[in-house]
Amino acid sequence: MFGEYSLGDLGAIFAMQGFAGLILFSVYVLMALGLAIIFGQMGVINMAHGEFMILGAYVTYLCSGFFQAHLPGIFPAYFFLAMALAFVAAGLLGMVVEWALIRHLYKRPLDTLLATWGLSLILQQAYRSIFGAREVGVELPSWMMGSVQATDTIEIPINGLFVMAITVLITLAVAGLLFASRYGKQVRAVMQNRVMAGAVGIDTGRVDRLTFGLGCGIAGVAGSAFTMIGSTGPTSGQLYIVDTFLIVVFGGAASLLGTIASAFSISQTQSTLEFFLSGSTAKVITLLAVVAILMLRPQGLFTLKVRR
Amino acid sequence: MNAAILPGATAGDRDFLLAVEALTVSFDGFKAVNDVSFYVDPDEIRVIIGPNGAGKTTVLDLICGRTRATSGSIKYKGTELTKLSESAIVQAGVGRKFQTPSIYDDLTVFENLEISFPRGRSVLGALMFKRDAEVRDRIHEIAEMIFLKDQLDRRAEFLSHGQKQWLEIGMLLIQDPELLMLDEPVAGMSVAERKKTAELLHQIIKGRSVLVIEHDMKFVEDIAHRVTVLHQGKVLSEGSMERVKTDPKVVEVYLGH
Amino acid sequence: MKLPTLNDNPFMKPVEWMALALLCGLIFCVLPLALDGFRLNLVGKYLTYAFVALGLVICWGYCGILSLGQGVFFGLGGYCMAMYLKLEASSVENTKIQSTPGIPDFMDWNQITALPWFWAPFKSLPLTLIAVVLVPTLFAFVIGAAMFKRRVGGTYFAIITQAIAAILTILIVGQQGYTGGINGITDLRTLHGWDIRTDAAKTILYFVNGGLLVACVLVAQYVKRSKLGRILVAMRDKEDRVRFSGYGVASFKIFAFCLAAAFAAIGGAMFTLQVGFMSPSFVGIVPSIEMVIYAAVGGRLSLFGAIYGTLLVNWAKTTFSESFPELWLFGLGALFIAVVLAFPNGLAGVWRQHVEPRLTRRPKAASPAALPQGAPAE
Amino acid sequence: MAGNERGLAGDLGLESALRRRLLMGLAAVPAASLLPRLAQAAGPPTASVNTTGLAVTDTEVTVGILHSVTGTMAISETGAQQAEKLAIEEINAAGGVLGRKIKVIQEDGASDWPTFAEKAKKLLVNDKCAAVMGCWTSASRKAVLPVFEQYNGMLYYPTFYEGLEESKNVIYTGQEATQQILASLDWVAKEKDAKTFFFIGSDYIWPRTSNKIARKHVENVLKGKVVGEEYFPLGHTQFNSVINKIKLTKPNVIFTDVVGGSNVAFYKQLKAAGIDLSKQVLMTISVTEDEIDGIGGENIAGAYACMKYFQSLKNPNNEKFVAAFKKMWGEKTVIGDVTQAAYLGPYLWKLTAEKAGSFDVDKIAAASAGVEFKSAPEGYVKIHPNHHLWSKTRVGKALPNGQFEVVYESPDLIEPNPFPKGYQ
Repeated sequence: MFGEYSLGDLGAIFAMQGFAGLILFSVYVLMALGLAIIFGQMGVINMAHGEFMILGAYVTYLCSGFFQAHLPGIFPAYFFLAMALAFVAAGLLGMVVEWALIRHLYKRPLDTLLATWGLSLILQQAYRSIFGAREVGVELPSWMMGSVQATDTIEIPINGLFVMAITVLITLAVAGLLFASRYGKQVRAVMQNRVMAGAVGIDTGRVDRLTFGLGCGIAGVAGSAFTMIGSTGPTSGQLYIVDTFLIVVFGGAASLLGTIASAFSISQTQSTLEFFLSGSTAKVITLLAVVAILMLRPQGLFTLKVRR
Repeated sequence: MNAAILPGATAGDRDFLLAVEALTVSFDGFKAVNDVSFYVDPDEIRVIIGPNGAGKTTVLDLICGRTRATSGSIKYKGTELTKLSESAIVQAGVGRKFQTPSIYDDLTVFENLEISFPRGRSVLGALMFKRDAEVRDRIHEIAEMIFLKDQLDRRAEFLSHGQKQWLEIGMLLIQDPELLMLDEPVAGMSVAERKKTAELLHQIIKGRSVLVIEHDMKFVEDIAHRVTVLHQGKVLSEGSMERVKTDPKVVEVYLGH
Repeated sequence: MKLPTLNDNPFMKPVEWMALALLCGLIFCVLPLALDGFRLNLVGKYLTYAFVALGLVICWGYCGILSLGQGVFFGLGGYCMAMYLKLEASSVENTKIQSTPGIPDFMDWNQITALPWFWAPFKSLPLTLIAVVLVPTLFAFVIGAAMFKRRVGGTYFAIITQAIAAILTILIVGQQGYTGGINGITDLRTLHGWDIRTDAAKTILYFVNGGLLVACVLVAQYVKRSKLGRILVAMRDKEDRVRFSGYGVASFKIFAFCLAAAFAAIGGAMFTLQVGFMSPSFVGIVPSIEMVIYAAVGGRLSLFGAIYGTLLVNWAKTTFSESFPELWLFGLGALFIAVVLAFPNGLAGVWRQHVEPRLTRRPKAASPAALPQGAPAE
Repeated sequence: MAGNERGLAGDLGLESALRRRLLMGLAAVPAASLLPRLAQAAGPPTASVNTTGLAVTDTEVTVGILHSVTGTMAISETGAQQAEKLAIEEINAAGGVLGRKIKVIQEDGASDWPTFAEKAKKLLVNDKCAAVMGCWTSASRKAVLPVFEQYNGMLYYPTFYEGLEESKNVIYTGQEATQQILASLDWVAKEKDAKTFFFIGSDYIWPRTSNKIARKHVENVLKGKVVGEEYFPLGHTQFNSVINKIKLTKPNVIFTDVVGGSNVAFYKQLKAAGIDLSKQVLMTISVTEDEIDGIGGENIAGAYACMKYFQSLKNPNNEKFVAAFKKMWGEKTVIGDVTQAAYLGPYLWKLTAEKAGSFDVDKIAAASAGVEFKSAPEGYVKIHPNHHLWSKTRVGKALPNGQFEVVYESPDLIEPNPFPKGYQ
């Protein structure tokens, strides 16, 4: 199939294809990171994760409208503020949800699944009532659109670079928070032994609430970042949920590194397959491969062998 | 080395009911059980003692197939157990009681015992299983033995801790295993219950071998034929209670304080 | 009055016989008399979901396996039936305007010139009826064997079954030449020459559906009161204990999962017959999770509850969506949350806690000696 | 700005029951004021216009509207039902049909195909609607078609679709695939000297059928070449790989029929990847003014769309229609191809009923062929004996403000041909 193209062309295409895979990878990591914290660390299946992402996207949409109308001068930079607001909004909603719903269900993971699914329906309808059934477009500052001409034939989309940069930053921040801070130690202590952690004076309720809020907040940022490449509608969130869960499970639920590795392998597989096959087929094959591997190796890619 | 201290171990594996040889398991490099060998005779009561973390429970886990050995062999009546599934090991005649009482809270005492009745263990068998006179008689017999005769209709959830332990022992008895493994059967029991349990154990060991993990030395002295001491995953000492008690190594790590 | 007595293990307790009689009365007398043909057909459609809910009671309620992919089995059963009906509707005469007459219209549109091999068996009604149950059950067996033998359960199982539902949907939609794509298999007309579109046929199908449902209830009841049913409960409680009582735990889980799949498949086939088409929108995640809520509302441990739960949720859905379509999603969402937080045992739990004691109080008043039931003996 | 959308959603949303009552109320007011004139005009007696037991009284005739108000398709179906309500209101204000006011019963298909079938049956069997305006997706139409045929109802279906269907009980007011596609392909081949095409579509029957017809036309008639054909699941949001393929194959024309939310992702990523639509020709058959709302005009400016209708059409009919639509539904609303086609439904039905002198479905079905609607916003349309419409095809160029500039209009009405020979 490549007979007709020059070697230079092919090289450029493969470079760009690799880059496309990296963008997909960033997207997956952003989606999965919040879930990995909530599911991996807390054991809660949050089916409303997609809706938290969409909340972030809507916050960005509102910001873009506000800045265009009232503060056009700093419009080029509004996106950063929008992301921060998305984090806060989704995080706060997450904490409310944890307090009202999740904390009653820690011992019943399957029930969190049903309850959060109900929550996702409510949120979807709320978005529809507030923002309308139509998809909304977010106006981006012009510097974010377009591409960098790397060579004659290789063009790198700026929004892709931006998403990747954000992914790296957030991943580092999360890793720092979980593995280097006092809060991170508390989180890990609570996850390993709730009773003991409580006994040594950690406010486990607060840690739970913050952790859930953090996961949701990251989802909000992811949603905000997605407005650059995707669409925002009341039901957009549902599209992501299966992919996201598979990434987390495939990575081995408790491991942050695993989530990243899993996002990387899935995104590269999918983007490579997409290039050789049609989009639908690539998706089916990728998902099937993941499910098949999970059937053979249920613990996922990265897990510690532990004494049961 | 082990063979030397075992009287009568001359005719090879077949005379032992259970032969554990060079058993090792490691979790991420940590050897929880390290080159452990011991042999259990038919009708013998063997007690395994040792400080916390010595690998006692892991040894039982290995024998009943809950944990897979990294290396070594476990032969039960000449059959290699390390390759068998848990249910096959049970069906071969090995019964196991867990450290915390492991019974079915949502079922009645009767139903708890019935499930352990060794018939209808396949899917089809369970579907076709009939609660006939044989089953009922056997359950009544066992219930009598484990002091729960008038509790048969109660949901197991509402039993006292000691009763739950007995129920689990009863669930093993009804399987009629040749090798019975008990993990701390008297832990958390009142003195009276403890006495009753010892009585129960004496009664049920007839015609079978028993492998017990226990911390209560008085209880151990009371029942043990022989004792194996584990320390840091290895066999530290083995022999009669008298002999083990005087073994300086054992005194140092375990009994001395 | 001592319940349950250990010496007898009756097929059904008197209360359950009563519930069965009530259900039969409702399905076979009250509803057909009270509703017009259109509404009755709707109830028939709801009852096909009740098959799925029934399976979930066994598989989720009793065995503790939550499958979020029951739509897969419902869909496979429905598709098997639809393939037969479609072939019958695609006789050479009916399709003579096509470039290849005698094959389903959507194949013709996709330049397929010969019937694909896996469609061939569906020319025969007996083979179809076998396939309706066998194909989904085998599929469930493969999934179950792969997962349960490796001790995958709980949340992982839920997520993986959900992924399977997603994959199958994309696959069906993508292979439209073989499956009818997103439109599904439509325009089904006759079953072995019998026109299923007439009002009389719909009424007959409603009764057949009801009969099959009652049959499935009886099968489920048999399983539930057999030793196998108690093993399922025991496994949900202490899986290791069951394993070390000499049972192959995986096989029991596979059995429960396959049974649920078979029920769902029968429901799917009846759905196709009554509604007249099958489409991938029943295979996906959303319907699969909705089906779980039917069982949850009815009571995940109650066979009869599951059926009433299905009827109630769907009735509410139809009523709400006729007058307040937007409120419906809020209502459904709230229902999920309420059922989890406040009524984990659903309608059946409410019945047992609040209604049954009142019903039994009367005889108690007559004979004060009777013991209150269900009270723990402590 | 969001407030306006909120109002719109409110109309469809929370108060739809209320709105229905309001609409009926609205219908009632002019009815009273027009009563003397009606009495003079005196519609024919009910017994003569309704011999099959439809819901027709001396003063009223019932019509159903069946679209998704909830679920994923609510996004698309909003415009269609707005247009239908507008047309019905106008018809009522002008005296109704055969001297009778149109009473509307609206049902929600909830984006769920069996629900569509269920509600269609309700509208026909319980409500005895004389006609139903409704459906959007092919799947929903396929689901209701047997119902309409069995209970002998009349459906006016507004969406451009894949063809391969013809029914006595359906009037297709949108274009079938050949009408929409062929003329525009000819145009792009001639004007842009296009030889190579790259097809991208959502993975379901309409894009696949449309692309099949387009491919045959490109290969057999235009003697060009299709250098790629790709399908993505509905809702897909990652198009970077296919964009790379486009870069590799360098087609003269990107021909797309991606639908729904995927469009937003597709055009944003296309732009970000440096594909400049003012240089690269892109022809879409799936993006109307409605979709541009979500995509953002600046992301798609320069692309070509082929449709039979654009909001910017310059003719008196359309100017009147656009003004009336905005008056009823708000200044910010946009009108796409399907919305206009939906507007035709009630009018075509009215004209047909008047031609037939009856509401009976059989008579309407028989009288439909040849019915002309001269004041359609898109211009003159006529019903073909195969129940599709004769209509023109136009090519529009997307502008940054979200509107299209019409750059080409077929000289004649194009004959609908749902079973095109040589394209199957």
